[in-house]
Amino acid sequence: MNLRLPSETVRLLIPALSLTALLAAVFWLQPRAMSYIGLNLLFNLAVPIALATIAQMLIMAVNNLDLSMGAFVSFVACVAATFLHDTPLLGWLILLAAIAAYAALGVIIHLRDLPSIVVTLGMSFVWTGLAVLLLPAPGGQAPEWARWLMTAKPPLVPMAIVASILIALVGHLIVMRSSFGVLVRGVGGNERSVERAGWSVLAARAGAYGLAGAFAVAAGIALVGLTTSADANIALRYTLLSIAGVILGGGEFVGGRVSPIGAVIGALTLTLAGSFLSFLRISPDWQIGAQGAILVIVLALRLLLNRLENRERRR
Amino acid sequence: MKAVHLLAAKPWIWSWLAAAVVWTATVAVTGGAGAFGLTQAALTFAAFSVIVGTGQMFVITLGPGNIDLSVPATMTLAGTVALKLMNVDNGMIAPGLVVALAIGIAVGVGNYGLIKLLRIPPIIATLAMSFIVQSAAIWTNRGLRIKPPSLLAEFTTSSTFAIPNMAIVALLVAVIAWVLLEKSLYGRWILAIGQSMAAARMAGIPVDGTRFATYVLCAVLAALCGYLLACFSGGAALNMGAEYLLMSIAVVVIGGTSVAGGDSNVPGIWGASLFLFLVVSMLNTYGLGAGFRLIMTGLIIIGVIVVASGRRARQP
Amino acid sequence: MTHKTAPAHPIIEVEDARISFGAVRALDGVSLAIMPGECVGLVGHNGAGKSTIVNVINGGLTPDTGRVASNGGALERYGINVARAHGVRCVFQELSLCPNLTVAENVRIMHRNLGGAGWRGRARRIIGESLDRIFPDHGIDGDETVGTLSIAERQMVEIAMAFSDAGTPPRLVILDEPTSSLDASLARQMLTHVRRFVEAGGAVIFISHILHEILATADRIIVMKDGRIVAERPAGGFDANSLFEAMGSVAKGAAARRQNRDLAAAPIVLRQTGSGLPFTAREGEIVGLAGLSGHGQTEMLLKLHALRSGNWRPRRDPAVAFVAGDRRLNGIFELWSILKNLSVASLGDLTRHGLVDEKAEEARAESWKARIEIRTQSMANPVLSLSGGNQQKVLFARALSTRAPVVLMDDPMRGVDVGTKQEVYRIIRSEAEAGRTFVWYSTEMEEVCLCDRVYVFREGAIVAELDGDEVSEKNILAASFQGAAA
Amino acid sequence: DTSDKTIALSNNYAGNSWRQAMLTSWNKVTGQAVADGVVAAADAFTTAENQVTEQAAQIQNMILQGYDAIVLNAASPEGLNGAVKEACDAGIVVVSFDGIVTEPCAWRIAVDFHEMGRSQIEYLAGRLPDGGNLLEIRGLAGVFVDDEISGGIHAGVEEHPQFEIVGSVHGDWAQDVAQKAVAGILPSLPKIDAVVTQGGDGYGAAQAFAATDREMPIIIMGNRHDELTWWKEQKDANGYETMSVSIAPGVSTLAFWVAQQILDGKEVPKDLTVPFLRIDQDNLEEGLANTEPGGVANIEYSQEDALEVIQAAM
Ligand SMILES: Nc1ncnc2c1ncn2[C@@H]1O[C@H](COP(=O)(O)OP(=O)(O)OP(=O)(O)O)[C@@H](O)[C@H]1O
Ligand SMILES: Nc1ncnc2c1ncn2[C@@H]1O[C@H](COP(=O)(O)OP(=O)(O)OP(=O)(O)O)[C@@H](O)[C@H]1O
Ligand SMILES: [Mg+2]
Ligand SMILES: [Mg+2]
Repeated sequence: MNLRLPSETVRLLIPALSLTALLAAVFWLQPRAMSYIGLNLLFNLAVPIALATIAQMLIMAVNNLDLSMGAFVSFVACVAATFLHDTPLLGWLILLAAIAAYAALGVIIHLRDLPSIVVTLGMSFVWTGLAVLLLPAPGGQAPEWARWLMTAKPPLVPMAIVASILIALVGHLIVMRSSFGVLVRGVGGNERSVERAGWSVLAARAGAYGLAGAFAVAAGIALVGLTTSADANIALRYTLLSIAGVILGGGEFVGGRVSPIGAVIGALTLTLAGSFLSFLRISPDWQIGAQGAILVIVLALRLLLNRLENRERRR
Repeated sequence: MKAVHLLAAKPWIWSWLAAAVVWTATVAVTGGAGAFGLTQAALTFAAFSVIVGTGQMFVITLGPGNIDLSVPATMTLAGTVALKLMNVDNGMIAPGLVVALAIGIAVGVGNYGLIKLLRIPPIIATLAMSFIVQSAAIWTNRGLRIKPPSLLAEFTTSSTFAIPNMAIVALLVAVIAWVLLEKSLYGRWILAIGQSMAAARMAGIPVDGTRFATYVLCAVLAALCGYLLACFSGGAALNMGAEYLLMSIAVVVIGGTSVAGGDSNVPGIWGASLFLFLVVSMLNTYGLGAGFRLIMTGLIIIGVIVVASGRRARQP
Repeated sequence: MTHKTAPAHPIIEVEDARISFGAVRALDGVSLAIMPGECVGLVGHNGAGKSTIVNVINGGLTPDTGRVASNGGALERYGINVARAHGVRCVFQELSLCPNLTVAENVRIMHRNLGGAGWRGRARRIIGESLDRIFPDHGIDGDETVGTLSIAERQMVEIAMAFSDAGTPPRLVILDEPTSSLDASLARQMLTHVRRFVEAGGAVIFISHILHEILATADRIIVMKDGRIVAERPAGGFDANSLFEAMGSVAKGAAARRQNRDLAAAPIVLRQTGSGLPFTAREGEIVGLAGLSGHGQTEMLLKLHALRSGNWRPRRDPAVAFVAGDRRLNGIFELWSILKNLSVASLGDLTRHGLVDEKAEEARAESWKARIEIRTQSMANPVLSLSGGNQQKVLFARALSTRAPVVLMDDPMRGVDVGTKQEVYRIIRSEAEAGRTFVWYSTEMEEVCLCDRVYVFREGAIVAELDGDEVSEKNILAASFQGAAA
Repeated sequence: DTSDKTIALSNNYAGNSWRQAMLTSWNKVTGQAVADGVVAAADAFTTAENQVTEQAAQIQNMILQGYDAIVLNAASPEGLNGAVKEACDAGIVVVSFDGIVTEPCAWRIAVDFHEMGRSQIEYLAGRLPDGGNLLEIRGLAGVFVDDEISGGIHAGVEEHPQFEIVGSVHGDWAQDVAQKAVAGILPSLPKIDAVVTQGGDGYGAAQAFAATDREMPIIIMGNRHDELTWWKEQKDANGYETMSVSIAPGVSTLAFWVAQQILDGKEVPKDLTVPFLRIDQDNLEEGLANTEPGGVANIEYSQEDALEVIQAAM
């Protein structure tokens, strides 16, 4: 009777169950996927998405939204495939500057109380523009070490799974366990009272943005490690994917309610949903629509479990 | 001090100012020669952004998280189906319009249905919906480009008293939107909901009905825009709405509507639409490459928003 | 709280502070000093400037002119962190925890110097100890998310947090209407702790509109009016009546329960069944909802409202109107003027062909402004320029201006000053006389005793119905605690 | 014998008439092939968005599903190399066409986009020996087809210095975007003698010019039905002359047959080329007649055509 799970755990339970259900369906449709290689093929492209989702989640934790995530990851991918490969030092400097630019964005948004949606919308043009300048046509080459990292074959568990768990763990430690994470989520929950406790909300927001930038940089590098080369539009989809991932993972747009583990699960779910569809062999006309349908189904599942959980709690 | 106050009270002023500056900078290149042509072109093309932007504005007014990402797909579906139905026959213009608007209504109903029944954030619900609608557009005519009826093509591309017909239609839409927002009961309701849904509910406002009507309105305006755009550009294409996704959001926010909801304004949409068209024209005119053009577009958007909004007086 | 030999210097001293918000002069030359070992009661009408002086003391607001000093030395660049370093803590009028964080994490936010490995455990311990000390049997766990706590529990956490010690011991705790969401027994526990804290050498500034609390707890009472201090005496120098007078409100005598009217013949306008006794309300009746706070009264009101208001279509004739207690959450529209806030619920009557008749709207707002004395120069001012109590009055006017035959009130007098309360009581009474029904949830016993009939709640259900002469503090308390024993 | 083999089409984009025509051709030709028992299956897959990452995932799924060959229209020439390599390692035949990949293990059926751009200037040099001002309409920035065609156009201008590109806009391969961009830049441009395009944007440009009082320049068309119709109208009315060039969407069927031949054990060189489909003043009527209303001029390939193409490359 007194089995009252902490709301944080419940928030995780739902996305985890959806992922499991989807995975079961995929295995049933395509038993070949149930292997080391199979799992890696299913999930390796989820790794950069998971990183981008964590980045988006950090921005959402401070009640902002980043519409430039995809453009920024594309830009990072272009830098990684050019400068980071040819002149690593310069490449790292550029990436550091990009992270600093993200932090600066947080500062501007806070100081002038700007709507983050608009600023990041503008930034998405800027990042795409820079990427087009770097790589007018697709090309470049991934740094050896990034390639190695993404294609490594650890024993027993495929790299994609290891990386996902690692990302979730690091995200959890930073966002849920550390003081900095508490501060960032506090800003999302009640900015005014955080300020009244004597914290610099400006610094917290800048920190959240900077950290998001760092995760997004990691996403770009991971992506290039997988694709071996880059183009200016390579990750434009990540903007919506990352938002959807956070939501699927139980996060919310406002109020600082986020979950890094959930976000990673959300990213994996989205990736898996795509595979599930292609295993279903739907007519090409409706393949795009089916992606919408699967999004709806997964969220409906979330609603259902939410309802059950609420009924449980009311008892 | 007083002037600053006046300006701050009217956030749309900035988008108009920016549009004027860019217009001047573009016209300056040719020594004033292209002024008329540029103005005409700007009015024509801004009209489409105004129509979709107005719908998006109503949705964004509903408060944080409210956004309609199905706008491009709705435009495409309405355009393709209407043109297929009309099949170059002038007698079918009215039925075509009715069908386009009906598609808008259907998409709006679907959008709010998903939001309400599944309780999912609008951004995800409308994204899912847009995939389905886009598939429907592909399925209905497989991307064939059917010409519009000649009367309609003529109407959409010509001018009355030197003002493009499209601009007149958009102006009409804007005036109706302004009356709705500023003077009507419905306008009060969406502004209230945008500030606090809970408070609106407690004040006896029919929250679901209002939100539902708003999502339908947005989709209907998108459908109308798709219908007109398809006729204007000589046929519907499957990717014709694509650029109106970011555009519809950008004109709303650059136009001074608060993305936090509950605070909107219609004139700003016109200013922002003109501005966004003129920026691209200006940068094209100055012969900048795509990269620079994108960067400049982005920086100008940020610049406008930085100038336009100061930090509100904070509560202690 | 280490007991020190009382130093002669005040903990905080404010000298001649002046603050204006635009045309409003919130503070007009206020000087006050808080000595260790005293509890200062601060009273005044809504908008008198109490919260403003509090914000000056805790460093959140810098006065336009004036000085802040501590321990005899003037403090340059006084700010939040300086104030906290001097042991100043504050419980604000509105709840100010982060609802998405756990109790322990909120402690981490409030105590900046708590960091380092293992802070979670320390935070849990600190808040646990403090809660145990102030509210024994609180039943709040340090790992619970604040959002899942009731308002009263959140208020308890905030109070406990202010009195907790994480490195810098609290020396001056400011309580700005802390009892407004606590029921009587919790309020008593808190006040007992205040006395303990003061006796041990700490200082407290205590703001409340519940005058007997102030009279019973404070050592010294400061009365503010229109941004100025108008009276300052030891608590013994005031009684309820003289305090009323000093505040500028004419003592109107304790509100007596109105004459029993026989309403048995009146038609029933509301009926609701739940897990306990059924709920009914008759035309012209004032029905009270009582019991310990957070036992389902608000939920009942929300349910009554939800079932009788159109969510999809507007109702031609509104069935119920609602007065919110938590005005930030479900009361005011922050971007709007006072005018629009007031008229929003009755717009249906002011509309022709779907368009709002703005002339009629203004006229109606002006009449209500006069009727319940909303303190503002113009109804076109933003609603946030009003003090908390005045915002609450606007919500009241909003509900009363509708044609709804039933008004639901969710502890609507939170933070309303005494004079205004009397005013509102009278209005309620005359409206009820005219046939309007009121369903009134209140945490103040005095208000509950004004009702014709009272339902007592316990654990989400109605456990008792008290009619006519049965309505008394004793019976209500008995009913509220009876359930616990059963 | 390939009757037990399965082939998949991985397509990165379906949002325009060209791609739709390509899918239709695929369905028509492979549907027949499956019915005839030439192959066991030939499924088409399209990604929701035109993105490398999505297509890479799609290819990985095809590997899991155990297809014997993947026919690929790639979102990027290099971005898919990782996934293509994995497919090759799994023993799958990969044939890329239109959007080709650089991974050496894959076959390529290439269109010389560079030449497609250059040939436009070549044609114009014949029409306008004295040269003139050009307006360039480009495609989607950052996509390699755009870069290739534009590169060809610029190379052509270098060869024929009497031409000058006085304005360049991005039309994103969409009629309405092209129309808008052209309308925006026109007021500030001098007289335009010709418009060079990337296909599909010619009609939009013509509309934009028609809205002004400028003289209609020579607009290179891109084989769309509406372009050809407009051209035909102009030709009949005032003898307007131009040319039209694009790649035939039916090239997907060529790729299908090539994949089938490889599965059959045939020795096929890694690099094949297909000519682009060009329509000139004299075969306009013919081209128009062969184009479905609202569609794109098209050629579908048979097994014999494929054998011929392979033979030619040997
Ligand atoms: N941020 C602000 N902007 C404008 N006016 C303000 C602001 N804060 C307070 N005021 C005004 O200053 C005056 C004092 O307000 P304050 O909140 O201190 O009153 P109070 O005594 O706490 O009243 P209550 O008992 O209702 O809480 C009021 O007239 C109020 O309207
Ligand atoms: N968005 C795109 N991304 C990648 N490649 C594209 C895109 N659009 C077109 N292409 C490629 O460009 C080439 C020419 O096709 P094009 O875009 O001109 O057709 P079209 O524009 O579809 O026709 P329409 O828009 O009139 O229906 C083809 O190789 C096609 O695959
Ligand atoms: Mg106050
Ligand atoms: Mg096109």
